[in-house]
Amino acid sequence: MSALLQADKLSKTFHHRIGWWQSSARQVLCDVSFTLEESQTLAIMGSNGSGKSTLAALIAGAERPSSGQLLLRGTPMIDGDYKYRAQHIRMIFQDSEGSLNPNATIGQQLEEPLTFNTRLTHEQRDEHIARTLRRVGLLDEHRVFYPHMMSNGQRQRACIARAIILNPKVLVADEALATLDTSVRAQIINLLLDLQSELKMSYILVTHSPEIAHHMADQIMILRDGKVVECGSAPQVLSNPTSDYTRALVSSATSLPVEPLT
Amino acid sequence: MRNHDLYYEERHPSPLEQVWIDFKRNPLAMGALYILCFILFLSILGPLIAPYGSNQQFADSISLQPAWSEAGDLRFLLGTDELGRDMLSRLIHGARYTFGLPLLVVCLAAIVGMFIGAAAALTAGVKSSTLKHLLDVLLSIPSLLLALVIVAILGPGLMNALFAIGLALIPQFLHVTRNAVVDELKKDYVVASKLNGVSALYLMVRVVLPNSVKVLVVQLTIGLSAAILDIAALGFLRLGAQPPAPEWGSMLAQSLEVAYNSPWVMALPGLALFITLISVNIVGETLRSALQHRMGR
Amino acid sequence: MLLDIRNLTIFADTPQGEVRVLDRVSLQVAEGEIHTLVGESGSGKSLVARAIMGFVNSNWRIQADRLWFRGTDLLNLTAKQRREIIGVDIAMIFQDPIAYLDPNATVIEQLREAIPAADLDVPFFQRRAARDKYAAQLLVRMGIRDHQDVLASYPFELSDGVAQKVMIATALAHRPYLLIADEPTTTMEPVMRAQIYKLLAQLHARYQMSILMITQDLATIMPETSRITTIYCGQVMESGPLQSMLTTPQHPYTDALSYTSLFQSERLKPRQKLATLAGLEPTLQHMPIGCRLGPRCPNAQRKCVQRPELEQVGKHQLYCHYPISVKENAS
Amino acid sequence: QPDLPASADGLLYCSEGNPESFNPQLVTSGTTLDMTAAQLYDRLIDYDEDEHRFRPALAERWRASPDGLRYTFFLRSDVTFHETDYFVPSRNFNAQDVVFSFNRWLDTEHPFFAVSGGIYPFFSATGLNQLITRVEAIGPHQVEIELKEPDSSFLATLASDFAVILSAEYAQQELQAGTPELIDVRPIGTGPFKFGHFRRDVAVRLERHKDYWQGQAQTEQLVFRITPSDHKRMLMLLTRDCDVSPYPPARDIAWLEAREDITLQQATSPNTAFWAFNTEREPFDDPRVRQALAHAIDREALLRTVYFGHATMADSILPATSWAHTPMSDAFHYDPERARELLAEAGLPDGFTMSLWALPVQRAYNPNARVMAELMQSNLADVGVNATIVSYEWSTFRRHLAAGLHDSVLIGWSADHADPDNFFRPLLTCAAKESGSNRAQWCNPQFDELVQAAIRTTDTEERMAYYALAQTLLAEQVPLLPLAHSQRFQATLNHVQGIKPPAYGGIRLYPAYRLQQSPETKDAL
Amino acid sequence: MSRVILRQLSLLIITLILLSVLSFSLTYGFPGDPVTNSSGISAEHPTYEQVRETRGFDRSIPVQYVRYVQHLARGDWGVSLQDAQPVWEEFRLRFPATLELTFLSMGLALLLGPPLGIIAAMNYKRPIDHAITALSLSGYSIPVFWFAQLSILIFAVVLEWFPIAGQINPLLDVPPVTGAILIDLFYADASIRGVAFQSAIQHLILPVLVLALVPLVLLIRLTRNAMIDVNRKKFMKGAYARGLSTTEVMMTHGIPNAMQPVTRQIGTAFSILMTNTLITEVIFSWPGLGNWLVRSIYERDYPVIQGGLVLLATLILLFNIFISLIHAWRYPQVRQEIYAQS
Ligand SMILES: Nc1ncnc2c1ncn2[C@@H]1O[C@H](COP(=O)(O)OP(=O)(O)OP(=O)(O)O)[C@@H](O)[C@H]1O
Ligand SMILES: Nc1ncnc2c1ncn2[C@@H]1O[C@H](COP(=O)(O)OP(=O)(O)OP(=O)(O)O)[C@@H](O)[C@H]1O
Ligand SMILES: [Mg+2]
Ligand SMILES: [Mg+2]
Repeated sequence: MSALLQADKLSKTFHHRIGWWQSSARQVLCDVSFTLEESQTLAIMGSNGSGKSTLAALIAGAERPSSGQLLLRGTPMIDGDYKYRAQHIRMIFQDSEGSLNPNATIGQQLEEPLTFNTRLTHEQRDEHIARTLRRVGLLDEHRVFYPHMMSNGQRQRACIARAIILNPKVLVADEALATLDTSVRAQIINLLLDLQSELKMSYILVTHSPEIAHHMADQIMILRDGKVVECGSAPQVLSNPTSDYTRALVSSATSLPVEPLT
Repeated sequence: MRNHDLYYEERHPSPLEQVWIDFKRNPLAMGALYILCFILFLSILGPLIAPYGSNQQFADSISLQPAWSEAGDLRFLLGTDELGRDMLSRLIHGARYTFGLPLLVVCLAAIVGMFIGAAAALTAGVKSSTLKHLLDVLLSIPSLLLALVIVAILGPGLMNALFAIGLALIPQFLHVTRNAVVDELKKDYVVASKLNGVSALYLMVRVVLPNSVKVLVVQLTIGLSAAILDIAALGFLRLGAQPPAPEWGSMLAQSLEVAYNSPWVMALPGLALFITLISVNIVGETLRSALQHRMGR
Repeated sequence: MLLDIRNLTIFADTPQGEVRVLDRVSLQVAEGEIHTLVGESGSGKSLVARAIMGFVNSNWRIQADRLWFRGTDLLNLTAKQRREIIGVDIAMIFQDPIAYLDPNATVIEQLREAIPAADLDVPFFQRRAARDKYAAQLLVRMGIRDHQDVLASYPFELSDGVAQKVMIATALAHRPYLLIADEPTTTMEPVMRAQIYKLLAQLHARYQMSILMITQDLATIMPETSRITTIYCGQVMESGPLQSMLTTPQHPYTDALSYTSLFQSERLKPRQKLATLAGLEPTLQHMPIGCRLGPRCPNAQRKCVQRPELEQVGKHQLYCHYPISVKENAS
Repeated sequence: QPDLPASADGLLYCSEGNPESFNPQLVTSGTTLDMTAAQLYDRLIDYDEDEHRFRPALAERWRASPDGLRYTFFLRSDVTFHETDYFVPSRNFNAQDVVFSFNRWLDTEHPFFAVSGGIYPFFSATGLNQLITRVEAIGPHQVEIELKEPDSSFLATLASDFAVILSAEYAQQELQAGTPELIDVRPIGTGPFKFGHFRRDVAVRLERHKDYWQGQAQTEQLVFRITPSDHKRMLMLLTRDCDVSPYPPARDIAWLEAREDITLQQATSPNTAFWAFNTEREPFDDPRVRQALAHAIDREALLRTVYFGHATMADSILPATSWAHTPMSDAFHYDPERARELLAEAGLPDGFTMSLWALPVQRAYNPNARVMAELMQSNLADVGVNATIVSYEWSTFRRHLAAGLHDSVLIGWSADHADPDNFFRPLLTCAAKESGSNRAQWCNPQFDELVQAAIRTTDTEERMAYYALAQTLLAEQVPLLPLAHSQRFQATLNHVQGIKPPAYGGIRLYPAYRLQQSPETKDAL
Repeated sequence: MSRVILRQLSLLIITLILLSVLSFSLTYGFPGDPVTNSSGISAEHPTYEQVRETRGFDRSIPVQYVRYVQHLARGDWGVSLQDAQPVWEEFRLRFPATLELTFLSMGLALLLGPPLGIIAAMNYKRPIDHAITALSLSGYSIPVFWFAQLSILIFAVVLEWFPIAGQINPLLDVPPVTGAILIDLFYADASIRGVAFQSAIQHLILPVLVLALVPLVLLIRLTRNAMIDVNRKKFMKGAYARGLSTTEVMMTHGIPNAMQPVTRQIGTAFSILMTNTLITEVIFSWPGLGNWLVRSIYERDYPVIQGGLVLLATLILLFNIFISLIHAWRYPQVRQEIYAQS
């Protein structure tokens, strides 16, 4: 059986207008391929501007690849078919505040994917929303909240709720943990780990933090200027980086002189 | 459907409601809003409550001073003009011309402008950039000048003036809507909604529109203030409402001939205009800051 | 003591009434040491820095037993006197360096302003040239090689890292005794962060400059730090030397911080559940009375509704009724 | 305001509009006449209003042949033309100039005839261009004019403001320079003032003609400020931006009179305000409709509201001061009932829609046509007629009127000279229709005949009879509804003296002078 | 910067072309004969056929357009239907008069507006701020034609401080060389120059004050809001942290940055001012473009309207482009944005 998700030479070129007629092309992703199995986590790392977000957007369907394709269980995905993709691949954004509609309650925003992608009745939808909210550690009453009334951590949970409400196979998170406080981040990491073991989801995590990669990822892919520099199992990439670039990325910022625990 | 609100004592206002709550806290703005409501009421029902007809002439009471002065007459609270017409009645009738009709025109212009603007925002590329340049031309010409040209084509008259002002306002709404929608479409939550597989109509109406309300409302108040001023200015230049229509601007124009001897005939329509405009501007300003505060970014 | 803060309290006027955004914060920075203030977002770290710098809003009320800087009580100074001190002897750098630079002035223009005339031993007509030279030197010292380009640039043309270096350069122009660094590297990627830390460490070593470093995460602490203070919801929790704070924290909050942050991920198994504090931070308007960690603290008991007094446990100073070691002893 | 240096001394006369031309021969509007006729030019003879007789001007004396067909004028020899930076006269005024001035509008072959459009409304309306058969210089200072038939109004016509004398020499100069039209733009005359400068919508500046044959004028310069709004003119009088303001608003007359620093003068000027119907258009071609409209108007109210009592109700086109006046009040009285009946008779029981043109400027005969129009609008509405008020800038208004684009118009007529003929021929004859001054576009052979007959005889009794018949005809046909005969008012600051509001034609500012210290009446009180 | 200039120039050219197309289309937009509409020569006029030919009305529309633009460029703007005067000649005298009024008012507004706005912002939420804000809000709401009339009545008629019409006392013989009175003074006779200057200033005060009001209050509001915004900006804190005094921070960072949004809006203020000039000229009998244009609209004098539109719109465009160039030159960030857009 083929892999859950397979990227086949994904490339992305942005065209950029200068002046009235000319335009300049800029390739930000170049032939990126990887495979992802069920319940696995792939961490994507790279320096600023290396194309991580672009790749995440391509996978989630927010952007269309210039060439290459994405195969879900061996079948290519059609670009622009949001409905199909929404059933299988979902995305969590970095900025939880920005990715929630400030003018709709959490309940309305959770209902949105259900109305457009399922045939559930109203009651069933309600039920489903309540269940999902509880699963991400929110209360049923949060459905009447507007995003601005919630804390950062609660909002990120709501985003996760929106992402998992359709039971997708793959969850793409673009630096979803970067701006969170440590304790909240730990809570969200726990939540993601729980969900993964419960629902057998696969994760694609875009992150700067080698610690998170170490803790959560099975595979790590290192991007540099849109090209894959290294891709392999997490322990291998983290402990034996093959290039200076990777080494700089995966070494902790500060190697604190911590005495080993007894 | 479950009514979630029943379960919680606290009702959670949406950002838009919050804007309204903020607005209500400002007594000056509320005062201004009441004034506007009153003027709106006058422009709808004015003819029914005005003591006399707008053009009813009292040959025996020409240029009477307002009732509170010694030479005044209680029958004519705000005095009469040089043809013996009751100023109060004329002002009441005039609300329709100077406030009601511009309001209507602004709303129509807003709807048209928003439609084209939204359409323009969705069709990026060459078409849209041509449109942008055309808009730049139109927007650099002040709306009154544009209205003047249109009146020049159509000829003076109230309807033509209204039409001209509407036409001159459309580009502004178009521009604002287009920018707002383009900005909005870049936001993460719109992308998120798109990824939810929602329909284009839903995206526009339920996601983009409520979040563009801020700029649209602000533009609406700006447009209303401009429309009122323009219709009055056209009336004043005798290019808009024609006598004897009691449009405040044209009343002002007519009153100039008697301004020295019966200053109230000149002062009153101007004052009415001023109060209306300042109310619109206060409401607009307060709304703007409330929106900024609540829906900022 | 270079900086000695005792029981700093800030009351802020909010629509819901007056709230204590800082509650009796005490903090000491010794001459020549790097002191790190750790706490989660909204815990009031920046407020401490602002109180020192005197950037206070009009709707705040500040009380303190002491706010001493090199023996002068900053609270007793007029605004002008205070500015003379903070402009010369204290400097501050920020999380978002580009935003803290005037977007419409070049780097050289802003550096020039920061260089005190007294430092330049030249007649006034040569001052400009001397300033420019000095500015260039400063940038070289920050490890910026193409300093001429950087000097001529506008802030938005700089990368975060370079901008932060420029900020440090402006801060250093006066040779301050104390540098307050408010999360200077939070938005940077690890490589850049390491560079900035290295730079700060060098400056510290070379000029014996004290640094009050503010950070959110124990994972991002400078190795040269000598003391750590943790702060939660405007209250200081614990303060102690680096090593023992990391290895044998006494306060449950410090303990939780060290577990939840992944800085010692080596000691965790992959996908192991992280120990976290339960619940969420309270909002400003609903602060718990007494120890504000109370509702989330694993050790909390009824006594915690009273604010604990300062206690010295080993090398640590802490505010806790039930420190970890005590609990262990009890059990 | 700063004190002016002596060189800038002068008189500010606030005028109601731009001059159409600087040659009175070409115009009929009082505004233009005020600025030009008596200021820049002289005529052969003048009419003395006080003594009611003709007075020598450029002609020292004149002689008519017994059959009334030949007039000889003996000209002055000491008259000089203006010397300006565009023309330096080489000789004094002589018979050549008179011949040129007459032939310009008499002789269609004349090189200057077609310059500036070739339309001489006054002369064609009065038929003078048909009447004169020959103008000839019979000596350097003698001119003979031959008429086709005797005309009792001939001398009056010559004394009117339109019969000015231009400089033949200057015309020649401009013709040679290839710019003949300039003679009407940069005029040269013999009058007390010479042309200085004209800026459209701002002012016309005239300078003193130092060698004026009657002695130089007292004021250095004369400035006509162009100010269309009467109200503004009055305010400018108060702010001393004007010294003289003609036609002050009627409603302001009472309190202007009361002011110490302003002199208000009035003259009984023979004029008539009327409402003319375009008889060429439906439904105004039907006399019954015109009669109906005449009965629909409450002229009492008009007098009160528009004239504030400073006018008398018109019961004929001729003012009551004229010896030929025949009252016809029955024909025009206010009777809306009768109006509706007449309309029904004419097949218009439901009324109709018409345009009501209101003249945009204030004239002696009508100080505020717009207000009048508004009042009439509501009168008309009472009988089911829906009138829309139309107004244009004065010159456009006149052009459109001449082209007959109106349904009806509120306008009037001020007499140019003392003869009653002036109210008939220029206004209502077929010739007037041709020349564009017949506002009713009315051409009635019977009427023309009556008027013509009245002219041919010099016997006053006989003429009176003819005019009575003509007025009766007008009362039946109602090509126009006479509304009012108004006083002509003029407001002057006290420190300006010597000006009289004229009864006929344009104002004469030659005698004006400024008191040395302007009297500070207000301070004195 | 050169790229910015180039870009703005190309924008200007395109905009002007669009404008000329718009204006040309009025030839057909106006009722009546297109030949008359664009040339002012009516069908009865002897030269009508010739004009028709030279303006290409016997040819296709594009040819007509090209001829129209050629005529525009040559200054042959047709003749006025009202008085048969060449439109361009009339503009030549009237336009400077309008410009004089506009620029003086704009100058006054620029001189007073920003300082008042800054004072208000520095006293945020204190009585001075409230007073200035109230003043600016009412100033913004007052219809200029009413305000002009009131000030005439009060300051000129009752108090007798100022004259109410024209540019100068017409007894002073100042020949209209340029049309702008303060310039024309230099061409006048030396003996009257001093008095004429006094008189001209007196005539200018009232209209300039009336006109300056709207841009003034606009600038006050803009500056105030911008200043309050800037005061909240982090870089201001950064500047204080550098040890600068309040005055230094305000002068070197606060005010220059606050002026950025203000500068961008000066163009808007100018177009509002332009509109108001049209109306105010009518009220003060100012012999400018507005006075004439308004009357021409009333008289349906199409050649004049067409020309006036082109002239006013071009002026406003040029001014806007001038402002955006200054903006881009002074504020490098804007330049960056322009690059990014292009
Ligand atoms: N819509 C776009 N149009 C043009 N260029 C783009 C666009 N989006 C991204 N880019 C460019 O593509 C490159 C890769 O961007 P991307 O956001 O994927 O980087 P990243 O690895 O996510 O960086 P970061 O760590 O800063 O988030 C960048 O140089 C960016 O400038
Ligand atoms: N101007 C203010 N008025 C009222 N409350 C304020 C104000 N500024 C900050 N606060 C509150 O004070 C608390 C502490 O803020 P502070 O900025 O010091 O947090 P911080 O620890 O620096 O957080 P971060 O890591 O996000 O910078 C926050 O809860 C904040 O809501
Ligand atoms: Mg990214
Ligand atoms: Mg902070």
